[in-house]
Amino acid sequence: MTSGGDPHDPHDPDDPLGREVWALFRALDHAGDPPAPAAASTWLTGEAGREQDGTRVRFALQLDGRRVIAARFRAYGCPHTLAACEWLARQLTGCELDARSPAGLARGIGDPLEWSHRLAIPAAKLGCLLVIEDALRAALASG
Amino acid sequence: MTSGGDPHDPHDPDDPLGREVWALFRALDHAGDPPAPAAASTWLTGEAGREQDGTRVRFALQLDGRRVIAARFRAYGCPHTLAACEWLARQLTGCELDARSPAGLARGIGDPLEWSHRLAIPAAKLGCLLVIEDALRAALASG
Amino acid sequence: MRARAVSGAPIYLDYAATTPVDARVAAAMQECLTEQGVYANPSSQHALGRRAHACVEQAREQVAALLHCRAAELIFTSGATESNNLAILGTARAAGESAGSGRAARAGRVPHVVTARSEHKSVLDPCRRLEQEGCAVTYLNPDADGLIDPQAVRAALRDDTVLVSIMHANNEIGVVQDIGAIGALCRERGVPLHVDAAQSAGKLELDVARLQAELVCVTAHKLYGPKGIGALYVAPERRACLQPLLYGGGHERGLRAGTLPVHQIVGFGLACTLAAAELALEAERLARLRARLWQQLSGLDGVLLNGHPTRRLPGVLNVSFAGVEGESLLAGLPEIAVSTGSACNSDSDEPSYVLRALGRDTQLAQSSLRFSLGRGTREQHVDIAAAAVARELRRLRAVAP
Amino acid sequence: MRARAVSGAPIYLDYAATTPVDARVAAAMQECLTEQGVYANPSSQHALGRRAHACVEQAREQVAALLHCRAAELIFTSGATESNNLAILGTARAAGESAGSGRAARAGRVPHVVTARSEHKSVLDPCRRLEQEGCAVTYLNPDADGLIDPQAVRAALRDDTVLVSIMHANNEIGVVQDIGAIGALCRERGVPLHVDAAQSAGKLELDVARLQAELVCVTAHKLYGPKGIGALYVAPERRACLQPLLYGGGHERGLRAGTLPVHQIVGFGLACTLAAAELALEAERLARLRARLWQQLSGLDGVLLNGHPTRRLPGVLNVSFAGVEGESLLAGLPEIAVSTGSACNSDSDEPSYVLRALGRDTQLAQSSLRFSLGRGTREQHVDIAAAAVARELRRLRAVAP
Ligand SMILES: Cc1ncc(COP(=O)(O)O)c(C=O)c1O
Ligand SMILES: Cc1ncc(COP(=O)(O)O)c(C=O)c1O
Repeated sequence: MTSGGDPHDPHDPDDPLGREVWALFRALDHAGDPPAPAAASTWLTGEAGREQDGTRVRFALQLDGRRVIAARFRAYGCPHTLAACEWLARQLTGCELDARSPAGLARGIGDPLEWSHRLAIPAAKLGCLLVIEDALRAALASG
Repeated sequence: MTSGGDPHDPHDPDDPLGREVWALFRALDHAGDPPAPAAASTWLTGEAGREQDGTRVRFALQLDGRRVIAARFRAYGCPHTLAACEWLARQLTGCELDARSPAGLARGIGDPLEWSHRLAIPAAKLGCLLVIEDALRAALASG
Repeated sequence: MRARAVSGAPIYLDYAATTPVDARVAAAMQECLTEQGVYANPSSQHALGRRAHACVEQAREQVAALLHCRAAELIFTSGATESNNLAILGTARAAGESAGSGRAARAGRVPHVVTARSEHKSVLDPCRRLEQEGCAVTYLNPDADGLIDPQAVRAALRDDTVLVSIMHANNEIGVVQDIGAIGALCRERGVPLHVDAAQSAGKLELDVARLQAELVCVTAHKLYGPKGIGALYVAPERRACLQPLLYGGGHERGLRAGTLPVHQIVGFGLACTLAAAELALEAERLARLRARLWQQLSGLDGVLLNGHPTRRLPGVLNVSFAGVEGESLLAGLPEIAVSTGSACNSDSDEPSYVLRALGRDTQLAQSSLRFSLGRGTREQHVDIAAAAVARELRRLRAVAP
Repeated sequence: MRARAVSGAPIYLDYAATTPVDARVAAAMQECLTEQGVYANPSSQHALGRRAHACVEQAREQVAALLHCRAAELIFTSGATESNNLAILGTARAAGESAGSGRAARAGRVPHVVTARSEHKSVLDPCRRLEQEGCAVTYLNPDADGLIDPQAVRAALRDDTVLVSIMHANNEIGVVQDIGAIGALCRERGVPLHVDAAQSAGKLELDVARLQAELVCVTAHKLYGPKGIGALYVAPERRACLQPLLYGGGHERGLRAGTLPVHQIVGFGLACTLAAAELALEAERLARLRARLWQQLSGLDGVLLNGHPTRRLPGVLNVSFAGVEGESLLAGLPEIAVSTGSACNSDSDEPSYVLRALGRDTQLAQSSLRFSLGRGTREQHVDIAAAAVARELRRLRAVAP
């Protein structure tokens, strides 16, 4: 009766995480700090949340004009939070920031509600996504 | 898992009736009426109980002086009642009635409490045995 | 198929007391038990727990399909006794509590429940308990055929009636009530109807919408599933109006706490699917066997059918015998396994309260036998049973004064 | 023995949530299910029913032997949740009712219950329900090791205390209370003690007399028996002081209605016998494995043991991890099946209330893992688990801000 597949891609179809969140959570390729301090000046960083509340996110974006040319994050949080950070870092890279959007988020990235739909993240987790948004806004505001 | 033995002696060890009551209930050799009316004068008969109360017993004893030379019964009642009637009919046959005993029951037959011990009849059934005793007393009183 | 008595075991004609578990069901249950199976706790968040949870939810769908309701409307319980208690105590106590701070209380009103004297003990005993708690209960009398007149239900309804509880099919006599009619008039008056469908589920077509019932209970062990698992259908609007019996952990929408017994639930679910698939043909087959049995028994003297001749479960035949004592009759029939009244209340030696409610006298109530036929029953079994009864009737009547 | 994760299924280290059923137990259960088995209703008076009844009574003896009580003192229930509810609601409601017409009522007294904040939900939730019904409940705080000071119990007792409910072994942290001492001082004051022994039965020696308890609950599915069956030990003098939860049919001395699930009870009984036979050796083996696991985990940074280091169940290890989030830690360990807190209360995402009661901060409470080892656990499993945790701690901490 038991099965479960390869432990190297052990996504369980019953897993509420969903395959995409799972894959992102396993990858976290964009986790880490911006490279050498030499280039620090071109990186915008922002942070939000607290460990004791369950979620803390730091985002760093490297801009070339209005274009995001690199993104890095650090996060303490649930798998959905980590996966959403990784997904956003991927999406943001190469994007043009939206001048018309009040917070200046990138075009096509959308808002937390859209992220949750896009990644099939349950509504109960929207609070975590709001923390990510806050960190992103803080980063952009720091520019 | 199932067992249960021969249906021609299908006594079940878990049966609350017990083997002896069961065997008597199956036999009922002494059930019936006294033989031909010709001999009727030598038979004493007595009855007690009502169907609607669950037990009705009729006993007939044929006496030779103080000696019981034959016994017959008819009964409506639970298996314990029928078995006890059969047992008493067997016991009484050949017995000497006890002149000292107020009710004149036979020596060695004892009372309902003793019958219940002897046949492993549960205390809850004592009422049925009292009906049998009443029928026996009625028979002797009719003499 | 169980062979006849000669091989040892008696012929089982007590399917209304409980059924054997279908071999396919037993196999499915087995797969949820051991280390190789889906043994985890369905509340656990890891992969094994999620798999167990998925099995539970699949089974919930299967049970829902039998009742024609949605899976989310079912609460798993330990059986129909618990389901009946939850429906009855849960509704009346919740109503009593909300009334305690409301209009009814100020008007000095206590919750009122309507049921019938011929209900199962697991309905009647909670009702008696409610009376001790200060509720009012009306016990309707069935007619001589065992039927409850829907108009009698209507007449019993009061402004403070919080629940009507009428069973679908009776466990002792097999009579089937006109629940649709009762449900319709309860709806009219806005009173919820609880239906004990323990005996009818899997035997008759069941549809909570057609029954017009807000609460319906079923149990697995009457339909070739395991003992100790059942369900209560709770219409969505009734969910907030039920006080739980068991607290602790929020399982089953907060209405029934306790680790979900996966193997039991999986067995229940499969048993429902199998019963639904075989229902129509099996009902016809059993009705034929029952008719064959009745034909033989009715040829004997002093044999009376209990309950309505046609509005009944296909497999149940309840018969009273004039002039013989019930316990002796049963003891004289070791080759068959039948009940005098419901097995569920045979702990007491009182004559069947259901037959008394139908107006049978003590002697006839006490000398009744319930033959309940099921999947293992064949013509030869019925013939052996009828012959055995004829033999023992003869013997016992010959002995009677 | 379950092979390691490579073969697919995760390594099961969640034996405190539930256990697989012992293969011998599963076989015994199977024999009570189908047409060839002991499937009848134990309430039925015919031979098949009597055989089922005999199986139930044999199993009752087996459970009684594990608790060192008499068979007649056990009530079968659907599990520890029901047993806890029966003990707590049943005692307090009965006391409230008898007080209603007695001295306590005239003095304006309501029943008072003493329990602890670290109890299982199936104890705490009935207690909260009692508060809604007007009872008073004192919730004792465990110390930082999870222990309840018997003197704190003594101090909490009042003239109107009708019950003390303290668990034997905690399901989340495995800490074992000094029930003997608590029981002794309850006896002194004439207050009955209820003990939730769901986690300790079959793992620790259990003796109702030594515990000095009047009520003790156990459940089969924590000791390699089936889910959905448990028992409540009721001291003879308490029998009259319990209000039933379920009414209908007079089963179990009138304290618990419902058809007895023979296969479940037979499985429970055999599981108790097997657990007793293997208890001493298995406890030693598990303690060794647990020590091996702790030795590896404690070598990592920021790893804290929850609960008393020695007064604990042999197979349970609860550990908090600084600087990692619990849900991510669990998700990162697909090769093992462990719990964050009890599976029974993992439906909520709140950090474990038990660890909070011990004084752990939210982060540490939230990032705890409970490893519970059992019969299938081998050294290699423990080593894989420790290595996986080390790997994931490293990964998640590297990602944290
Ligand atoms: C009509 C009816 N209701 C309720 C029950 C009780 O069901 P359970 O044995 O599942 O508690 C039974 C049989 O036992 C029954 O026949
Ligand atoms: C300590 C404790 N008490 C009670 C229970 C509830 O037991 P059951 O699942 O049998 O209802 C559990 C586990 O589920 C437990 O660990």
